[in-house]
Amino acid sequence: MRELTYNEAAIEAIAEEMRRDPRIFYLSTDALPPLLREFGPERVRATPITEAALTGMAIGAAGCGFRPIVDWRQVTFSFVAMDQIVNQAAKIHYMFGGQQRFPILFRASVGGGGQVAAQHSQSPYSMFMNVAGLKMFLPSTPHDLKGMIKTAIRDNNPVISFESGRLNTRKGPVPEADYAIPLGEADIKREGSDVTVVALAWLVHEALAAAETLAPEGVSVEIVDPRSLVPLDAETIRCSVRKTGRLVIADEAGPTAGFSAEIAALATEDAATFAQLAAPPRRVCALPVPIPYSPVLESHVFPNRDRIIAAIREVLHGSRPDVAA
Amino acid sequence: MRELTYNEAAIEAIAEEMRRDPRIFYLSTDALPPLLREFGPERVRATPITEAALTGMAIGAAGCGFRPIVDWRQVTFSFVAMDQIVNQAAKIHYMFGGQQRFPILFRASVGGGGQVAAQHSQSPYSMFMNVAGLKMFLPSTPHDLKGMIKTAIRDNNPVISFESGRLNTRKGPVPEADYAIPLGEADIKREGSDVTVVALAWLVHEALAAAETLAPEGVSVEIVDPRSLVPLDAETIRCSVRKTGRLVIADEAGPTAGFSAEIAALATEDAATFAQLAAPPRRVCALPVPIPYSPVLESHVFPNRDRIIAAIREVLHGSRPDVAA
Amino acid sequence: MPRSTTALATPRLSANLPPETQREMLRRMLTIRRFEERASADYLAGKIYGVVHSYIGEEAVAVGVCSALGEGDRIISTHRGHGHCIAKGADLNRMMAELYGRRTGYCKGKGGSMHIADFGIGMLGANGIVAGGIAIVTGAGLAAQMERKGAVAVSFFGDGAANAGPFHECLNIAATWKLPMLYICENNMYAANTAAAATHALPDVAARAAGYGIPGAVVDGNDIFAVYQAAARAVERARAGDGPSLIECKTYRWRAHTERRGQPDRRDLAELEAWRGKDPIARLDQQLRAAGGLDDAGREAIEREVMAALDAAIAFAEASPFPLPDEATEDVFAA
Amino acid sequence: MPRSTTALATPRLSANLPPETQREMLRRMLTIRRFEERASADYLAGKIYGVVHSYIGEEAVAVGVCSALGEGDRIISTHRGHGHCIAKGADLNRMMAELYGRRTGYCKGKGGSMHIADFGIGMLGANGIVAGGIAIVTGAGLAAQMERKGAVAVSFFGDGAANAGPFHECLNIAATWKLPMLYICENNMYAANTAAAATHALPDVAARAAGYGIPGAVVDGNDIFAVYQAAARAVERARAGDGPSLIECKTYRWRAHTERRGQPDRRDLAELEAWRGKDPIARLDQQLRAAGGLDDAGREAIEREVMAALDAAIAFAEASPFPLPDEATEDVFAA
Ligand SMILES: Cc1ncc(C[n+]2csc(CCOP(=O)(O)OP(=O)(O)O)c2C)c(N)n1
Ligand SMILES: Cc1ncc(C[n+]2csc(CCOP(=O)(O)OP(=O)(O)O)c2C)c(N)n1
Ligand SMILES: [Mg+2]
Ligand SMILES: [Mg+2]
Repeated sequence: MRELTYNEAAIEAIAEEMRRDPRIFYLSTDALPPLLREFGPERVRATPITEAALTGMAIGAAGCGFRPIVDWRQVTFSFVAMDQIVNQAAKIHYMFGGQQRFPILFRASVGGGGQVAAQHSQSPYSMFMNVAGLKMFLPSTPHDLKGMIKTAIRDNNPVISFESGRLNTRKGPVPEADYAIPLGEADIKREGSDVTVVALAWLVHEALAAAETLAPEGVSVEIVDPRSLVPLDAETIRCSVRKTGRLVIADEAGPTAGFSAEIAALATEDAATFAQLAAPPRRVCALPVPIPYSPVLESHVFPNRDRIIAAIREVLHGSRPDVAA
Repeated sequence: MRELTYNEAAIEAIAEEMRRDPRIFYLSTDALPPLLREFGPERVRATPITEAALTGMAIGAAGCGFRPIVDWRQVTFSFVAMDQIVNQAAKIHYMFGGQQRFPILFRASVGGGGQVAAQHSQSPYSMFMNVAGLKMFLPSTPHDLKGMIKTAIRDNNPVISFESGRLNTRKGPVPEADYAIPLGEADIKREGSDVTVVALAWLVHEALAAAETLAPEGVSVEIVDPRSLVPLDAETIRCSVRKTGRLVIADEAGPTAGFSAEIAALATEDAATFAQLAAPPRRVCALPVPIPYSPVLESHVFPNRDRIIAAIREVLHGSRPDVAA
Repeated sequence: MPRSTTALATPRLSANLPPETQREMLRRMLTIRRFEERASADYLAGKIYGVVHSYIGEEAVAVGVCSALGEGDRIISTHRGHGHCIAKGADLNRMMAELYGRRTGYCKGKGGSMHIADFGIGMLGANGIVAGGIAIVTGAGLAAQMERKGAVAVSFFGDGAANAGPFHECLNIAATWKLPMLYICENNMYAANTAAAATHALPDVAARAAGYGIPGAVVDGNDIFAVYQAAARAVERARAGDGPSLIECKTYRWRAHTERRGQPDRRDLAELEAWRGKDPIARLDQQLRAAGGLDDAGREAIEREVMAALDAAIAFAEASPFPLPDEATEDVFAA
Repeated sequence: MPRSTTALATPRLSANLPPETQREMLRRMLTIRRFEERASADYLAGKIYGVVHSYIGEEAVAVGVCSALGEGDRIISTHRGHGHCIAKGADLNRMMAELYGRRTGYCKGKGGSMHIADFGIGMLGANGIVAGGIAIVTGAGLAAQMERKGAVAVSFFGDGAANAGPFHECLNIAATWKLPMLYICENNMYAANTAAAATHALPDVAARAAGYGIPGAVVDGNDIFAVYQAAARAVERARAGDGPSLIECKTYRWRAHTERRGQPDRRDLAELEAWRGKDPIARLDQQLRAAGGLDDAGREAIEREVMAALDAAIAFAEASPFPLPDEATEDVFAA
């Protein structure tokens, strides 16, 4: 199958949908050349640096029958638009009794690794997960990203496409034929029997590397990629944990009230899963600090395959008498 | 001991500190009459409706040696200031290598129950917890609120005082003598042996009512009030769970990646605590929806003493053979 | 007043408005006045929940502007939204039912006073966030421009909102893209308890229009003809593709910021009294009578009509069921 | 140019500036130029990480404004911050060490190019968020007003930032409270790849000043005397308690928005060439020579001095250790 980069897959998904539906237009502080060339400046608008206004305008245009895409670019810049996101976009359909649809795709690049320091290395998706009324996803492959963006653009609600900056130039197979991946379906990126690693985005790849390292030792790692954050496929995750009896969560974000905390909670609060859990769940996350600039410091802050391996070894030793893992 | 309302306790704490330290001034879109009367319009400023600017200005003034207080009023309005909170206030001390201190108190009223609908009934503190670099608390009594605001004002970092709107007019004993309550110390609001209820703010009082109801049945409920969200007193919570073997978390906020998820995670990921946990932890939270207006709908969305009681009964029946609870 | 910082001001057109149009304006203003009187009473009686912001005293702004609009035009409102809904033609029954928290309300009881919307008539909603609607309706202006049907979009906002970032971001975008927009600042001299004089560098918000190269006019917001004229000219300009206008309507609210027991109104009572003397409804009534377009009988007929519609709305609301608790989990997402 | 929308413009003062002051201005501009040349080279060589925004071409703005300031005055910068740091007197060693990610840097290696600050000299920091610094430095202006020591605060920001909400919120607050502020818009005609002409309703950001009742001036940002004069007048005004001024400096950046391999500069090359012809450093050099304040020897002496300081900074950075990994968990909170 032909290969595309993560970023190419996103652009291809958007271009295909824009060809299909003239109501789609694109707002961003920097017009993406490939889209601008094909669709022109009315549908691909270079705007002032006003993410708050762009977000609000998308809500209004959506309420009038259009299907806007707002590219916040770095998730960092979405914070100036937080009122429009939290107080308006997330609530407007509900608040108004469902009388109107607000189909909007928001794009936000997340993550670190580029030595661009605290402001430009953020992974705050759990902040958005906590807000009722927003759908969102964070895929780990070009294939998943393309399929989920297509679904999101066809969805009649605000949906946030979180995209991993670290993966932008990473290639992967992407079918030529049209396809879409539903939100709310986790994907098992590797089957295994000893431990479940729930990982997001770049850490899916780190987890795969960790699994390769551990395989020769006879440790069989199952890797679950939720892909979609809201809706979240709790059942696939719980199923895997019931099977392996052990849970490691790998996330580039910090742990506190993060995605990783939600996974630990939804796994342990489920009686059937709890009953099979042979060891305490482990979170492998960024240290709870702003992201520093110097490469020495930055690489120390982020999780990686080695920390995943260490966590897996830990949960394999922890064990509960009543559970035959 | 004399009694003050929750709100009076906050104002008294601020007034006492403002008398003590002339570097403290207060920014708000509505000048609070008692503070304005005593300290005048230079130190108690009625501002334009620009929470983003106020938040940024507080950072700048703090960096110049002042100790500003910014009253966002409803936490809802802090979302227009989110860039200044997340990208600036939380990171500036770290980003600049600790070269300057930024002592700021932010105040934000949280919670629902007043039929003011989705925008004005929010409890998004876990969104702030996820951001490294911010301290914050949410007390349940006038006594705790006064003591923690005093500590926060004397702290050399940005600290958010989340204050429960439901508790504003609730009275409680407050000593006349000067006192301060350190951040990061949970308070056991009721001792018990069968189940631990970790509750925040208004739900501490609902949990106390639930405990009263269950006592005659011989169910002994321990109620832990973290009070401080960052830093969070994990040890007191884990200790209590190790003792009771059962955990219920009661929070007015939604569950997803919420405070409640963090408590479930920090309790279960600790090996010693996990080993003593006899039943799956249970989250008693708001339904994951925007908060509706009509009283019928609103009261259905929020947790309460009855749901806490139901959750307690549930975890008392769930049980694990290897753990003698 | 009316004074003007730009070309917008024109000779009075009231003469050009047929009497029935003027009587309709009177009827709409009166509907708002009576609706708000009833809403305040029912709020204090505990039949309406949460918070209610009364529009009494400012009726000429909403009605004057909306009288210059067509069906395809869209507006957005603020936390003080009842007047704009009624002026744009919202159904009193569904409005009152929403305030009563009933499932027959505009928002099925989910929104309440601060969130009444009727997209069917181009009313894009009240909004609980100050300046929160400005960007949303600017998006409606962009939609109108892309639809190429000659529709315009109108942003109503207060003097307080005019100091907030979205005002600036959106006026610049609308001016740059020549969006068919009207920005209507309802300057009632206060943001809650805070006087505009203490938070604005200049007395006139309209003075900011020049910075974007768009017309900015100050009009007497209690003079419905002045408001109507300024709006009509701005609508003309917008439909012609010449871009947005900023119109500042000087007015005053008669009641406290919100309807709440024990919330003292910290404004100067003499000031309030003076403005009550400038009642926009009495003013139009007198002008109509002077022009022979209204007599006692005519006025009484309008009053009866308005009260009948209002009583019907109350009856409808009273008779409507509350939502079922489980409906709270519906409408989070659209299908 | 220089043209002015207000009272700010004055007869050229260059004559009044002693030659040594003018030579010091030249030295500072040259220091910025050489520092940026070296930063770009070292970035492409992989010795500097992340992202670097070059100030080359705009030196007269930072140096012209900071030459009008005193030690107690405070400034804030943008993502394009090296020039402002140097103009305010920052230590080249600690700047370069920060770019090199070393623990001896201004931020102990935690901040990098976008976050260099030196509160000791009143440099409140570069900032990675467009318009993110405007409110922070306005708080410094409020602090200065409350301190009553006659200090002023200066906000440097780009044309792109001038369209963002904080610009409006802060100019209104500063004007209303008469804060001792200078708002310096560095209009280099682009926000990254987006032309200001496509995002601004009017060509002059300074035209927005009138909406707040404050002076707004447009000056040639490549003419250090024009910048200095406008700034000096604004500083005078601020110290006198008459409030803020907005000064728009028309200039141009010579390099791409950021130093990055394979990032094409989408601007018109002829335009770039034309602006390279308006080099602010060559211009001051010529003016000084014409006035007899500089000769070849003098210029060479300055060059040597600048290069010596820069080489020392590089040597300091190279010799400085990287932080220890565990230092990543320090400095989250102040004691
Ligand atoms: C961002 C934000 N901050 C604060 C508030 C609280 N608040 C509600 S209405 C109001 C005053 C608004 O004044 P104005 O814009 O003049 O409208 P008016 O009430 O006078 O019609 C304030 C401060 C809010 N709703 N939103
Ligand atoms: C809120 C926000 N949105 C987007 C960006 C990405 N960004 C960084 S610099 C820049 C252009 C800034 O242009 P201008 O303000 O004119 O400053 P200049 O780079 O020209 O000096 C943009 C869009 C950002 N840093 N912050
Ligand atoms: Mg007002
Ligand atoms: Mg620029």
